[in-house]
Amino acid sequence: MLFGYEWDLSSPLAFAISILPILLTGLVVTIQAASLGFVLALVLGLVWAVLKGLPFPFIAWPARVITEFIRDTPLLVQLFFLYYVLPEYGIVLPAFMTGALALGIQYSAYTAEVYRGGLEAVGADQREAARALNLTAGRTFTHIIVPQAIPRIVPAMGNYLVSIMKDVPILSVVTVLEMLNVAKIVGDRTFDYLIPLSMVGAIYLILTLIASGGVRLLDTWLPKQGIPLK
Amino acid sequence: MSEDIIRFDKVEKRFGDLTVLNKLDFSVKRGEKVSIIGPSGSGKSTVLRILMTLEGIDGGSVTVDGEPLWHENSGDGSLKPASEKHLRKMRGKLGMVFQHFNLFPHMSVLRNITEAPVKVLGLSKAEARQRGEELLELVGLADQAQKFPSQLSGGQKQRVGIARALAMRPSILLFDEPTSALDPELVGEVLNVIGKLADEHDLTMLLVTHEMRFAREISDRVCFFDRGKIREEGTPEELFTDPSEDRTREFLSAVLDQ
Amino acid sequence: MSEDIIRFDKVEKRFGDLTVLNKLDFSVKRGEKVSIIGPSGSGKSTVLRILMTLEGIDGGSVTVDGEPLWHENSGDGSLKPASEKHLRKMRGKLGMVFQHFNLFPHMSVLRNITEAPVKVLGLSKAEARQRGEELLELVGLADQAQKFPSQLSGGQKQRVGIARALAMRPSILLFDEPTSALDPELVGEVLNVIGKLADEHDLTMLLVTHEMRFAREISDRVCFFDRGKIREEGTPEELFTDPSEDRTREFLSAVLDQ
Amino acid sequence: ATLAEIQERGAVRIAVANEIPYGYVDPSGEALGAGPDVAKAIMEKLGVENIEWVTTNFSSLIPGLQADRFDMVAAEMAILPDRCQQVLFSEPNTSYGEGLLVPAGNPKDIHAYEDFAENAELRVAIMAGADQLEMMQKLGVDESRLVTIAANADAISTVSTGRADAYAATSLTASGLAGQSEGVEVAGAFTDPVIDGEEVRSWGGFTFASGNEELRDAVNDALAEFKQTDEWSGIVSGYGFTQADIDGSIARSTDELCDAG
Amino acid sequence: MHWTEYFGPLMEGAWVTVQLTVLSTIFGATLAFAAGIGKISRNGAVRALAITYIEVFRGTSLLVQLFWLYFALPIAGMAMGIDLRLPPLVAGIMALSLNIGAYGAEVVRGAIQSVHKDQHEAARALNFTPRQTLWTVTIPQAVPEMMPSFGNLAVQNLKDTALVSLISLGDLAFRAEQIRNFTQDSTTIYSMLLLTYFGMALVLTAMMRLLEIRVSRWRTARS
Ligand SMILES: Nc1ncnc2c1ncn2[C@@H]1O[C@H](COP(=O)(O)OP(=O)(O)OP(=O)(O)O)[C@@H](O)[C@H]1O
Ligand SMILES: Nc1ncnc2c1ncn2[C@@H]1O[C@H](COP(=O)(O)OP(=O)(O)OP(=O)(O)O)[C@@H](O)[C@H]1O
Ligand SMILES: [Mg+2]
Ligand SMILES: [Mg+2]
Repeated sequence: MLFGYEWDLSSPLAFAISILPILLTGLVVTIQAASLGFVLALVLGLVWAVLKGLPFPFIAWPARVITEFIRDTPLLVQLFFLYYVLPEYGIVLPAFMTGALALGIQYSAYTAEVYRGGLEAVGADQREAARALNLTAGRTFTHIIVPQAIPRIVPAMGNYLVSIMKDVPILSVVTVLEMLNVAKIVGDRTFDYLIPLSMVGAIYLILTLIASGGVRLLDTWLPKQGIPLK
Repeated sequence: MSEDIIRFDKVEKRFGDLTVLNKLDFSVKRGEKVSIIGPSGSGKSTVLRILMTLEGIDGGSVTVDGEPLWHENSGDGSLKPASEKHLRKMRGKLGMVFQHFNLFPHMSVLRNITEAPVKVLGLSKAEARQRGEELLELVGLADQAQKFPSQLSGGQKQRVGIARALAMRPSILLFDEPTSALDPELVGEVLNVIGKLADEHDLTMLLVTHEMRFAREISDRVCFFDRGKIREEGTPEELFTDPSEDRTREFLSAVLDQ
Repeated sequence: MSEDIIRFDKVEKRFGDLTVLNKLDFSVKRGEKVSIIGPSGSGKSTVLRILMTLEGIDGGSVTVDGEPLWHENSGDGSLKPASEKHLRKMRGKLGMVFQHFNLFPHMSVLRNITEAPVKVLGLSKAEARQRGEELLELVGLADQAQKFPSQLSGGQKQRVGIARALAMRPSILLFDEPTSALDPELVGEVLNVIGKLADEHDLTMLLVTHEMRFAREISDRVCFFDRGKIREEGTPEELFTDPSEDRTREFLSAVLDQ
Repeated sequence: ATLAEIQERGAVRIAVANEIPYGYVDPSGEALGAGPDVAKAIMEKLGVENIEWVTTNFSSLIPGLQADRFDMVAAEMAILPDRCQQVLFSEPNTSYGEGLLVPAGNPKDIHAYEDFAENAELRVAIMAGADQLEMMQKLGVDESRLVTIAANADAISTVSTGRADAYAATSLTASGLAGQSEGVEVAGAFTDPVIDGEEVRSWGGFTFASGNEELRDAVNDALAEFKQTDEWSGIVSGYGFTQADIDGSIARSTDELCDAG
Repeated sequence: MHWTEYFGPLMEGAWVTVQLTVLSTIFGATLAFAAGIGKISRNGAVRALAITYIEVFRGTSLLVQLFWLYFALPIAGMAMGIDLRLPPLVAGIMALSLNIGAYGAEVVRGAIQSVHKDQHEAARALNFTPRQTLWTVTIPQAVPEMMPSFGNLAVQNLKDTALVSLISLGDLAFRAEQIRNFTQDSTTIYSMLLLTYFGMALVLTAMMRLLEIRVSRWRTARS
């Protein structure tokens, strides 16, 4: 029994059906962790992108080193670091929060690049035209640059959302009861890992196929709205 | 002298080691239509870009409408580098039409034209809209207001570019090769619009172009640029039919041959 | 009749809705040098591409060297669509020189020429190398064997392209505007090589070109294509000096004017 | 591998789960603990010279045996009916009671497993795959208040940071962990849980893949002999097992334990 | 234990990580070529196989794949009467290779398709077979295109090796966990761990960059 659901070991099919609700409970946690991590990555990535683009080397340069460091070290180790080291300095976050934070930090290094690429893809000619029309720097950024950068950014961000979702199982090592951990516990108790783990794989496959389909749709839909992607 | 709306005094401009403008002296009178011709790399675009404050200068001074462009008077009577505020005020006197149109692809044609009047001049949406529609009428695109730039031909885009610049009611309009990115059959419609503006408005116009016949038709004066200096200038008659410099003759014969 | 090395019989070719070849009848005799001229989009390249089996056909039949090109005899005497094996056999009779040279950028000049003889004809490396060096001699590039395409001028590249095609010892050589991607000063060296080939070899040559003077010099016959059909053909004398069709005259006057 | 294969190779693969004092590997690679030390003596008797020690998560022990990743487990895994269906157990090597690891000072004043059933505010950590889960379930502790950790050593951080209010483990595990950190201690005045009318006591033995009765029997014979010696009682008491634990270890047979429940 | 004593076990683990990275990158690259070429094959069955492989391994989480190979596959094998009990090292290398191979396959396919159509036509006119065209004309030109992406994948792969510690393979992360379990000295041990991975990634990036330069020189070799 787990989360109040009993399992039925009478046949593989009955077992699979009986543990589906349990796995879906884990799926909810997976989706929550992915969403929270994604939002963090979006915000923190923007911060990095801005810092890296500042004309002050003593800010831009450390930002570059830090993002490179984040990018080159494993999520698993970053997660351990946050989970076990932060408390030594008095910061105790629940496992779920620590996990989402680790995801957010890891992926912020990637989203920072997406922002930078998206903003740089809006050519100098657009800035010059805005200058010639006497628009202020702030207005140029918010009304001319950002609206053109967003459609370039959105599909790439969508792909990272899918990636984050696939990295959530790593949070199981710090006791987050996401889908893989739930399947593993079911396995630990029934000594049957084949069915729960295969089901997790299948659910992931379905999710990511749908999500990548969505991103692809966006890729074709945006240009049709008169918003050029390149 | 007081009639000069634009004055370049010994203006220098360098890009790294390259000196692009070399102590350039150059002036334009109010209401004058001036064409700038010259070989590639001679600094023609740079002159316009300095006026539009897209590039700074490295020496000398530029005066627009009696006021220094890249400097402003500090309290004690001396000059100090222009503040953003001063630049914004000066930019209000100028409009620019770009070679590659530089329309905003995410805005409709009408919004391309009304955005700056609303946000910069503080016009109401209705006023800006009315002004925009009049201008679209002027450039012959009244029926294209709701389209997006990507749905227009090059010639149409450039006419929108002209309307957009005019919507800010500049006293000086700058054109940087407005037809050279167009297919040959689309050049005419844009030149027509520019010609009409030249005839009917007292706008000061500064036009960089390779369309010699057109330059001859509409200009009060033609300046031949070469290596960051004015090599020769004069009325179209003088310059095209009887250039005094060999360099000018050489350039004209190469260009008119094509 | 039996002398025809190439025969198009009522060949049709469509791209979607567009009919590019419209029941084309066309033939070339063994050893003949034929130039194809005509306006853009008239189907000139398509004829060559069908022969080189880069495009299929939608109707009619093409015969090369007495054998159907896009069909082969099935056991019971009827024709069936050509198999890859049949196409490979037929392709062995033809060579092609492309407008944009299409050299392999990652291979040296010599390897560009020897690769196919070794891999396809099964020549030994030494034989292929010898053949390659002879051909480089022929096109005047004996000293460039070890260079890479990116280190050559356009004219040199095209001469390598010709040597590469010749290395396969085709009986028919196809040229699709071999000089139109070249700077004017490089055209001559390529035309020289083609002219030399035409004079000294009994190769059948089919040449799409806009170089009228050259077509006139080397061709036994010139065909004027218009909208997927041969509008007029004849000896260069007849066609260039006294075309019978208005369309031909019009085209020639437009082209020769330039 | 079968006994014959092991003897021929002269090497056996034995797994531990990094639990002090039952079975663990110190950073130099030396296996220590009540299980490994006894296993070393037994293997010597069986004429097997080399032992390859494998460290793994507790919850990977049974799958690892089943997947033939090692021949034997020396983790003092408790002999439970469910497990007997999956793997073979030797006769008990040790027996041990329960304990609780709590933050220093025991701020929540916890003294028994039953406290978690009664006080809905408390969260208790257990290790993935360990028997305490079953105990908690039988005591009626709600699953939402269980924090499942992957390894024993994570308990210190989990408890001292307040991610859980206590860690439920055997008494020896709890005291071993308490010795490693200032931030935690063993809950004093601990009352052993009573489940199905009986005070909980666990019996730990060596574990083998099902089908490998031959090896199990050989180990059983050697173990029975070794348990008679002072060397054996020296080993287990050296790791903190009490006389009650030692006496308890011969009070039950594996057959009884497997059939119970 | 003094922190300098951590170096010994950490370096042992780092060596395992290096082996894992190198082996799985090599196997992964092989798989990437097979699947990338398979995906554009004319043979429908080959194409379907390649697409299935790519979608399954890109579409699921690496950790799920790893656990599946380690925990579930033996049980599946038992049900079928085959011995599929992979040692952790094999399971680890397999999971990593299969995963990176699926991502690499898209890179290979993209690079192959980026080779200009003119090149295929020239090859056709010279009567190369499709296979000869692939190996002598297309792939040599596609490889330099792939290199930057492969560099990123290799670093990704290095990071992913940390996951094998969860199936008790004694890699760098596993050794660090072992020491931490013993000493509870999280700050030191994890800082050392992060820095070691960072250093390894920098070396790997530098090596891939060198390889990239070599390979692109071979493309447009200037004698
Ligand atoms: N941002 C820049 N950085 C470096 N060099 C520049 C820059 N902008 C212009 N230049 C150089 O300055 C010189 C003058 O440029 P400018 O664009 O004014 O020439 P132009 O007369 O407009 O030529 P064209 O007819 O080709 O447009 C050229 O040599 C150009 O390469
Ligand atoms: N792959 C294709 N798909 C669609 N249309 C094509 C394709 N190839 C050629 N066409 C069309 O077929 C027509 C004939 O093309 P073709 O290349 O034979 O003309 P051409 O006589 O060689 O012209 P040019 O002098 O411009 O090379 C053109 O309208 C062209 O746009
Ligand atoms: Mg210019
Ligand atoms: Mg053509």
